[in-house]
Amino acid sequence: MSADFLYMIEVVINGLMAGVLYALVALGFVLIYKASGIFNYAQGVMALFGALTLVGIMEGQVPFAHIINATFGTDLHQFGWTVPALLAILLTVGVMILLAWMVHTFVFRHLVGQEPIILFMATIGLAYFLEGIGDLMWGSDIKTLDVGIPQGGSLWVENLSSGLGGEDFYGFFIDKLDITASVVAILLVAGLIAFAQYTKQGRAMRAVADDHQAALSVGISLNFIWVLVWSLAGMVALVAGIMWGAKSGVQFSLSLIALKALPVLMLGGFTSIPGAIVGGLIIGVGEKLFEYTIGPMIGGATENWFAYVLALLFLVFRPQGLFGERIIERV
Amino acid sequence: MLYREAGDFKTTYAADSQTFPIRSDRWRYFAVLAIAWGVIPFVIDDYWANAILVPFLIYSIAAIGLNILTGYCGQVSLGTGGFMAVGAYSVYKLMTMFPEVSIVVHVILAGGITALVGTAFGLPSLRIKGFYLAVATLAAQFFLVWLFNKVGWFYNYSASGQISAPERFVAGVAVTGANTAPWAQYLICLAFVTVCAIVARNLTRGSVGRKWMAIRDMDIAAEIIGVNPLTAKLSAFAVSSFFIGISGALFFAVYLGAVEVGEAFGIQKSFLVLFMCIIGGLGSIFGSFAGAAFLVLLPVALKVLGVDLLGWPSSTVAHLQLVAVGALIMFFLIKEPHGLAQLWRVTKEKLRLWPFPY
Amino acid sequence: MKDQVEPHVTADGRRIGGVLMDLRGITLRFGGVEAIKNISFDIREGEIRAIIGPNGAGKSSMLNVISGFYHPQDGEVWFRGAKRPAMKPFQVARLGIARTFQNIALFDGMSVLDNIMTGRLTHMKTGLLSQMVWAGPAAREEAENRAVVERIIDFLEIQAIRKTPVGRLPYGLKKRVELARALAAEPKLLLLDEPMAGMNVEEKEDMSRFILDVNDEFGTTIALIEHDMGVVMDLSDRVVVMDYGRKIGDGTPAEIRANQEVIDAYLGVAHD
Amino acid sequence: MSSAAPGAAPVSVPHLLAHNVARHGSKAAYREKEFGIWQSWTWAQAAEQIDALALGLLEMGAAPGDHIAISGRNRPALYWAMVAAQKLGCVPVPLYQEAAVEEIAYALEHSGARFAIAGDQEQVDKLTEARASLPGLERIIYLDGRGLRRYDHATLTSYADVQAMGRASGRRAEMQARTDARTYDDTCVMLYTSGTTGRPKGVVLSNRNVIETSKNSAIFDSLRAGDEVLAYLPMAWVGDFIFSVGQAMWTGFCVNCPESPDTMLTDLREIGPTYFFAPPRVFEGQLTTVMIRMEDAGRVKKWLFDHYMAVARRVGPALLDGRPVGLLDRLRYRIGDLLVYGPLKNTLGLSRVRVGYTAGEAIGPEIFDFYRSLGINLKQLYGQTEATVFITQQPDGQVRSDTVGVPSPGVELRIAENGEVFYRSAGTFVEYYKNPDSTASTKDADGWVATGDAGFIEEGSGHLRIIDRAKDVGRMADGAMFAPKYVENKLKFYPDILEAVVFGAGRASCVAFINIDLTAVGNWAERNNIAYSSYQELSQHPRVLDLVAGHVNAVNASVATDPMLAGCQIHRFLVLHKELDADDGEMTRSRKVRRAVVGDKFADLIAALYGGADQVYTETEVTYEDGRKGAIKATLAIRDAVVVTPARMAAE
Repeated sequence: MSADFLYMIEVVINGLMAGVLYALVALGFVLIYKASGIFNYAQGVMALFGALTLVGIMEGQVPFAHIINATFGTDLHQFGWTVPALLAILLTVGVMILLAWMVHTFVFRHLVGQEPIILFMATIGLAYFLEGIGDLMWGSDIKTLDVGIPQGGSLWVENLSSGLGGEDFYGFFIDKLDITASVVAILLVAGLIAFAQYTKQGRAMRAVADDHQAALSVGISLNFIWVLVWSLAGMVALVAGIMWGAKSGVQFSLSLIALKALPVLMLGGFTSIPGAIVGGLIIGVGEKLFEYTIGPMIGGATENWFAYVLALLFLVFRPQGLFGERIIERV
Repeated sequence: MLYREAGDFKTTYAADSQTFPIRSDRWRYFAVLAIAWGVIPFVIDDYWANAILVPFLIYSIAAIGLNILTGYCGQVSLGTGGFMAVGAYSVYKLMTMFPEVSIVVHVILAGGITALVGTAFGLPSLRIKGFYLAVATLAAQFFLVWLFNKVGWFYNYSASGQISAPERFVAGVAVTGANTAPWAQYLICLAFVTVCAIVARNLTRGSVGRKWMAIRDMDIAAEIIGVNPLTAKLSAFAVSSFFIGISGALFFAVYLGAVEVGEAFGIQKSFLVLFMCIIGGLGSIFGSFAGAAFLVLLPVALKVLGVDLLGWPSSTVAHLQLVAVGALIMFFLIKEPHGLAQLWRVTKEKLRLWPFPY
Repeated sequence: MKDQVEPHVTADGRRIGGVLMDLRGITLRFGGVEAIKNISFDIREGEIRAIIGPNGAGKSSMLNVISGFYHPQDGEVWFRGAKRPAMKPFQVARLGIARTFQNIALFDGMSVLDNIMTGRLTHMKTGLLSQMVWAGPAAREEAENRAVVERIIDFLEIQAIRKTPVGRLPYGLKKRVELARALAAEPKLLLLDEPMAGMNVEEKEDMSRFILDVNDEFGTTIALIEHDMGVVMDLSDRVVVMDYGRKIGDGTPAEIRANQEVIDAYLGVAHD
Repeated sequence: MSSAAPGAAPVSVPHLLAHNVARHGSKAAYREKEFGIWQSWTWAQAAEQIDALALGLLEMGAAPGDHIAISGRNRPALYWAMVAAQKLGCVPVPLYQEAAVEEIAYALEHSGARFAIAGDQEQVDKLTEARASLPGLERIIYLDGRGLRRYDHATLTSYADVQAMGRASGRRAEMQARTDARTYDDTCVMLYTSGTTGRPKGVVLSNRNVIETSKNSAIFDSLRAGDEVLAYLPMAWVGDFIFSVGQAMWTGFCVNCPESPDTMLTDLREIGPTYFFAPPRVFEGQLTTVMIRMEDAGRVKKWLFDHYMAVARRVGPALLDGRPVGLLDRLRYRIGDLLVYGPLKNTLGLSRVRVGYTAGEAIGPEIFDFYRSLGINLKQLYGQTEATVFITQQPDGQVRSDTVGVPSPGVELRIAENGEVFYRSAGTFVEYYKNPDSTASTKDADGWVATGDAGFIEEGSGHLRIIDRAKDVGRMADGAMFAPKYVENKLKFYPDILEAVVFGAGRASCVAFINIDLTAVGNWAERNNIAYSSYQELSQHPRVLDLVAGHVNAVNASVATDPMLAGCQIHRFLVLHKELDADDGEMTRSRKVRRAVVGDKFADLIAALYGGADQVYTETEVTYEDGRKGAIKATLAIRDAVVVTPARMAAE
């Protein structure tokens, strides 16, 4: 097998890895959208916020240190302790649940029944708000996040695969982190599906997704469900945040990368979990391949827009997405 | 309470459908124009021009543009930043290619070019609706920014990758370039704002505007009563982009002078203008001004409060600003989805009915 | 089998002209479902033509076919002596076919006046540029069309709510405004989709009066859908009865009343 | 184009028209809210329209002396019709548009009208129906063709067609000749008095009557071109004829016609008339709605309103009459004007009113003062058709709620020993058409006319005070004076009470029927959460009865203060279960109570009132709007009122 082709494959594999993370964020969107019809632009920022909080807690940072210091002339920064990763994650999950509750109670409960586009804009507002809060609490400097996920190229894969090609091929370079990420992601999806299928809340959640009124009439509390999905979305975001954070540091760009989930959704359709996954993979692979093949010719950095243009073109020809079903318009 | 309408009756349809049917409103409008043109130019200083008035005017044009698309025609766009960039780079190319032609012409042409680009990116709106479209417009945003970054021709292969506006004159007065007087900057922007606002009003009051609004309120019904969605939506995209292009051109040539596309016209810009429309009021020209004023003044106010008074680090204040803006957006969408303009309308109604409650 | 009636003048002195619209063997399917099964009938100039039938009989689908919103798989639509090719709804509207909607489709963001003005859009020609300038052609056109609209407002007696946002109107008035919007287009064929739906007796009487007056004053041809048989019978010149997508009757109210199949359909006799 | 030499003294309305064309040709003469805007006609345009119509009528064979009936809501075209008729030497006969067919039939038959000009389908229908019995009516000319397209046009012509015919006609000279032939003593208009009793009478008014009165009254209040009036009162009523035709023609001010009755208030607000007339019930209604709307106002507004209205009541009238007022009060009033009165007048559409009149009924003092205190120059006048309106009116600066003012310019007053008021003036009517007997019985040889009202001239001020209809002023069993109207008016001053009818002639004591005002009482009930399903139920609710009883007692107290009338206090009363209604013949078209009719119709109730029962069952026939008849049954509670003995009053 020719090296080029093999490198191509490596690109694809890396693309798949990236795609998994897109899918992860997209998953958060789908959860909320299905249950409440809200298109949560803030999902990406939630990932950032989750990651920031996690780092903050682990390193025992004093929240809102800047303001406090500025107002009271103090010089606090650290509590002086560090929190073990696992405990920190649990705490952060708690924070995300609290956040979910607040978001629902203070914002979206008052917007029930509004047009989708209004809700969408509200989530943009939420995104700004969270980003600001995140920075205020933990400071906006880039942080490294280490929850003990193995990093660096996986020799095992490298050695295993190096045999495939000639001497000018040194085997696939795949980051362990990506592998972990994929595994976690797959587990998470499986978990979610199980949750949706086999638990009472899960079934309630699906009932709501199908038909609000019907769900209400069988005595399901919408408010509870909505808080629930926001919490789930929050956790998914957290996981995504951890992965991205571990990969490329916790910083604002994280929320921008998460934006990629939008085109992913437009491919996959807003209502289908498999759609989100497949879409994620397509985008991941697509943009890597495009950058690898066409990129050099047109000055590179095409990941910035490839996903969006792809989604755009795709939509023009299939407005309801990959898995969405056709809508018959009535008068 | 301030209104005295008895005896203010209309004998022609023209008079009945004029922009300010109530006499006192008409006077207030003329007063504002008089001050804007006759007083401010003489008192304006560098701080007011650069910190408040010029950005306010330029953003007003952008907000009007986006409001036409989103507020009147119901098509949400997150590509404003990208379109402003088109305006900026068009004017830059024109200025450098045809130095002898008047900058005014260039700015207008820049608007025209942006209109073309906008129309092209508007085509999908025929197939996709709502936030599908919103997300699709992100493609324009990212692609355009990337384009101006990568393709040297646009920034004349300058080493920095930046573009900077050469000095240009209107009636012998420098309006772009390093040594432009504040009042000159202000006046040229004011001129464009005045014209744009009037044009926008004219477009939204007549048949074109009604087509847009019909599409916005119920596109199927609109089509069945004879509105061609293609022309309606594309014209909205074209007009909207035209205004946004002009604002982009002014933003670069008159206000900043030198621009790096990523930071000047990034996605943040798109949101900023969108927020201006939401806070100011979708579907209202006045709202566009109100929103622009609000979001231009907010940072200034926060800075004065946070940095100057409380002595907080400016980065913290910047974050605080994010929080404030985000919170405000959510607040307005919950409390008053039609923004400041609606608040104004309601107050006005109350004043007209005074002392009665209804 | 269509009864050939020559142009004539009705007992109450209205002119009924030749065939305005002719529907030939219309069949409409959604996926597997046949909403309309090979239906043919015609509509003559100046008449009030009713399409009735129990709910789900395919009346609305039929109206949507006429207004070009649905495209039938089989059959031809002939309008003013020419076969109408498959068109977009807005093109149909420009041919002079206007309609109202069963569940009101007004533009809630606009005032009553603006809503009715939208009915004039097919008559307003000035381009973008002259609109920008306003003064001149655009302003003139606006005033001329406003004058037309004001006469309709006067005709339907809605002067008092001229500047009210339609959102605030009660149901009955909304229906009337919608009628006004359709009239503003000065249509050759006016389609009314359940004009009386959800109205109390008094409102129904008003609406019937307006429908008759419209047909009378402007000589507008009207095709209307109703499931409430009573109203229709006094209103219309000829009636088509649909049931389960089939045409089970076509003729004058008198004939329809006598038609056994129709009676069964309405008494809900079991279908084999 | 009508060319009466502008110099010559005008001897007819058409001449005045010619003058206006000459003097204010391009000023607005008529406006009508139609199709969303105020369609306007200058004097020149109006003249052209009138000529066209006149010529058309001429072509249709209108002969001098013909009567031309006109019925419809106030519209410029119908005012033009009157003038057009006069141009041809015909006599315009405006009819009440809501008159019943038989009333119309009578007027047509009595006047022998050959032509009728109708506003719309409704009027045409009534005229056609009436016409069945009178071949005299040759043609009906209609203004608004809505719904008439398929009527038999054998005797039906559209206004526009007549004008077209006229514009085409070449007989302009002939028309002009007829116009020029008008003299000062020719008939100008014939108006049917609604007549509180018996058949309506056709009052013949000459050009002299109309022009002289218009001139005097215009000078009295310095009316001038540029003033604006809103023409919304029945065209058949003499007041409207004088304001919208006589004075308008004399001064050249502009007549504005509302779009429809239900947009009248909006239109009033838009036009903002400078010269305004309304019967008390209109002002009453407005005040009631103001109060109701203010009920729902926020606490701050409410406070502002109450506070500054108090100021206004104290200071306003004085300011209006130019009496001295302290600087501080002036200041307070200015502020009040900025915060309350100004906006209030504006929303009511009265901010431009320079001269406002009310008449026809006595107006409640607090209502009257309310408008005065706002700074609206509202005045009272006393008049009647036979006098071409003006008998007495209040000069600026001497305005009071309890008098009707001093004799109008050119009017002589005389009080007969039985207290009846007589007058003589240039406005005194010519005769009752085809009714010499009534003419004789009303107007004596030297031109004195009996008003049929009892009253007296106040010492000092010289103002006339009206007590009651002369024939209603009776004696009670003990010979004491019985003036029911006097008491009724006092009762009706309470917003809660719409109508009151007092009986007691030849009896030992007085009793009363009361009509509650549904708006006012209904709102009161709402605020005191009293549930009710019908007018009838509300009218009999105990707490409503208490409310009314309170008013009755108060009135008794005030009546008792005047020894001459102390006997008229109400001993017992009941609240009627239905509103008195013109359709049931209980009132006249101008909403004056037909005492006799009511007396007969509700004889059983009167019996019960005197019988001492504390409740009575009754069945009453009513006529619905569509003309169907029905009966309503009810059991009415009867209450005793507190009667004050003058002696005790004196003792206090």
